[in-house]
Amino acid sequence: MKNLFALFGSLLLALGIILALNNNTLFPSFGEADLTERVSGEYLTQDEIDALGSANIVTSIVVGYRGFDTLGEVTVLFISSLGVALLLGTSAKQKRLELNFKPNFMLRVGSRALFGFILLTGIYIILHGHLTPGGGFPGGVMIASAILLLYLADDQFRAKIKGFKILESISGSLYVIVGLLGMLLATYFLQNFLPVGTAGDLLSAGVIPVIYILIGLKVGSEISGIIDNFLTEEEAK
Amino acid sequence: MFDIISLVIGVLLLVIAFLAINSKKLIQAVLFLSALSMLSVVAFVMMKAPDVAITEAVIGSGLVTSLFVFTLLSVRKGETK
Amino acid sequence: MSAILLIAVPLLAAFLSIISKKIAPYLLLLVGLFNLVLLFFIPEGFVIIGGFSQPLGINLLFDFFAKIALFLVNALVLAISFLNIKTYGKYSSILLVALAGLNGLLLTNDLFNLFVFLEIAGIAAYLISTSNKKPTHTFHYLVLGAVGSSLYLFGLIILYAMFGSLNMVNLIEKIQLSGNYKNLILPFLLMFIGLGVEAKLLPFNSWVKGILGKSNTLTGPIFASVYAATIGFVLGRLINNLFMFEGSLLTVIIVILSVGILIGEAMAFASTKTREILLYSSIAQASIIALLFTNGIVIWAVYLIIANALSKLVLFLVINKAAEDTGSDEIESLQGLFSKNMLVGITFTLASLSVMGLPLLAGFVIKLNFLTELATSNQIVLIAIILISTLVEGIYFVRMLIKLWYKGENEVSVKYTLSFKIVFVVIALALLVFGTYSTPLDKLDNSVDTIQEVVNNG
Amino acid sequence: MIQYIAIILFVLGLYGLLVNRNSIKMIISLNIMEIGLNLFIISIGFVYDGIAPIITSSAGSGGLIFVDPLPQALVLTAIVIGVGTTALALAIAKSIYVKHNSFDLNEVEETV
Repeated sequence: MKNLFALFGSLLLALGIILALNNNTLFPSFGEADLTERVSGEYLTQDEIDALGSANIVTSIVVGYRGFDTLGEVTVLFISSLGVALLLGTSAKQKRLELNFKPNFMLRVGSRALFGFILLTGIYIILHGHLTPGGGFPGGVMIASAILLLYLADDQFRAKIKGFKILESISGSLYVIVGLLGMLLATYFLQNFLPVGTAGDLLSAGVIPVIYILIGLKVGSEISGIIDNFLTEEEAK
Repeated sequence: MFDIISLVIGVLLLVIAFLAINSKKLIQAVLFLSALSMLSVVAFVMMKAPDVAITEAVIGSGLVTSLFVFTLLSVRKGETK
Repeated sequence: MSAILLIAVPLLAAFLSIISKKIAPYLLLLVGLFNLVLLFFIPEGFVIIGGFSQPLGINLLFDFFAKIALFLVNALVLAISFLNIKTYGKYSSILLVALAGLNGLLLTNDLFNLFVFLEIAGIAAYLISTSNKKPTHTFHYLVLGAVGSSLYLFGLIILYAMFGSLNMVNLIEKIQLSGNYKNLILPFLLMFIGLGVEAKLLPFNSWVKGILGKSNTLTGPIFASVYAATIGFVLGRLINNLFMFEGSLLTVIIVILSVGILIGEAMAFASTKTREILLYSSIAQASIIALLFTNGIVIWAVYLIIANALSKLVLFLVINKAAEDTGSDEIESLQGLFSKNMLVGITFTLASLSVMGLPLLAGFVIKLNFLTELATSNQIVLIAIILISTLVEGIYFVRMLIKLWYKGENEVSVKYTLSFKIVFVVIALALLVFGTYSTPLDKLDNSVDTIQEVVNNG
Repeated sequence: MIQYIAIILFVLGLYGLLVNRNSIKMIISLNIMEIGLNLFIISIGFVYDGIAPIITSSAGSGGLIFVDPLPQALVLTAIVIGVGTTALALAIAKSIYVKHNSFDLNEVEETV
């Protein structure tokens, strides 16, 4: 009864929001957004595309115009992986979580083979982030999921977490340092200081691919760390 | 055409969301969440957002689901002991 | 020197600090000191990031308002981390990220960037609260925080759909041109409620009891003074420049805030635990601050934030240290706490009297001034509410102080180290000095300008 | 259409938070809320007949209608932040389980 009441109330809230948005004269109705009245209209002009040199406009916004957000986003992942390690990895002695099934030989070898392919796909997605959909975040998670595959296929496997920590730390620091370099070599924090090239080439968009590679490495190592923390447990006493 | 597909996907989204919230077993709820995320990927593709679709497919329905499952797995083991 | 370093340097230090756990605490102190020194050398104005002009890219706004706030927050974080460096060393990396997030919140001029920093500061806060060792309360806090930031994001997206910009200054110009306030009620309400979670305002502040009621010498001061002050400043900036509540929305907000004040004071009055008294009092104070901002009394709200942050720092440190040593925070079991620690007792008394607003202390000057400003704008009801709350505050604080000063049957022995005492004395002196000699405060009054003026001056 | 569905999804997430006291279910509700919000953000940038904001030919962007790229960038950020929150919430839920041997917050609060 209480649940039904809550459901009814929530749906009423949704109705209220929808009605408020419908009566809102300034709110564009679905599918009729006018880009010329928004900032994004300017992102799509030829001058701006040439200035950044990235064929994927979403990438040029994520890493270029709103690169500072992305730095914050990386920080969110960083701190949550830090927190997961703090909460789940309290004691020094950690062992693998036992799986309910015993992986056989074929599974082990097959997953090793697949590991390479997934890793390559991840790297491809990161490198082509400024040309095609994708980029550092999905690419980094793909790399991490390749490592996850190894974890699932082999119940003895444990990645070298210390190495991940160092990789995470270095790539994160390099991101900030790239930003500071922009301040030194150009004028502003995170400003592009490399030649831009023409939009559409692999070697274009200046500093954007560099940042995406750093993000990919950082996200990959952070997510791997989180996965490791979830798949290990304290040594039974 | 767009409207018909969006109607079908929309209804499916709502039904699955409702099932995910109200299902009794936790593992079922997690799987419904994964399906919901996958359906939202279709919606993202329809609304011409390939970047978001890739990210949501990899992160939302892949990584998050596995994290949920791992949490449940580690706990199941404790129950049997 | 650019204000961006205030965010970039703590982040860099945080990324580096995970390699070696031993250097992390020292990095934290170093960065805190660096930020404080740096603040003297930064020129005021807009800080461009990535070389993109005003509405295209993200930029920061370093004005006088932000300067005061940054000084306060960085100094407080430095003091708190200095006091807790031995016991809570493993939280140093998280504190570094929290520092970056808080500085970002105070500096940013972009609504979505504000959301990102809100999440950074929020996640850091959830993690800091795990040092209470009460995971259920942390979980409760996390859920409420996530809902709050989602609501905030919802509101800002509606604003973006309406005006096509996320830049605060640009958005204010466009909103002023549009002129129709009715359209803005929904997004503003969503954003206000969303921020209200962190700001301890009424609908979603149930987390406060769990987190602050079980706090320790790290979480107590961090939440009650650092986070409260930061969110107060952010809320003030948004209320004053962006929201500009009008009509029926204004009435709703004022009623919510007044109810928040009264409930907070009533709960504090009814409680017998020292920490709960303090936390309910800080809920009431947060509502008073938001109320002042909605009435356009910016400068005295800023002073109230500062005075409140300083006195709450002392109060929570004293009580949490005592609670840690004795294992209880009931007033009864802490009876006679100050009979051995005269110095601590005097500073505690001064801080709590300043919160109440007694003459000779900073709290009095502030309260007197904002009450006169409210009187000039004929807000009789609000004056009555604040006076009632002052009265209730007076009763429960005096009741608590008497118990804490007079010896009970049980011997209470709590040792405060020298570093604690130094911080206490400095803050108590500051409260006394600004209470008796308030001319510099009046002078500053004129130099705090809002974004409004930046917009108008182009 | 999808816009309304997105708002209802967001509210369904809130409903889930209200009626569920199981920590895992609450995290699932949070995720449903996030998905709804993300769909809403993308939907405000959609333009009928628009194409994805990626320049494929060397001719550039002249004469083509694109959908709004900015909301897409915002959603990318929001998704990653959501994962961070979810991972942390799951870790906290697990530590609640380790401490109290239950995911149900009602049971946990009784035993405290």
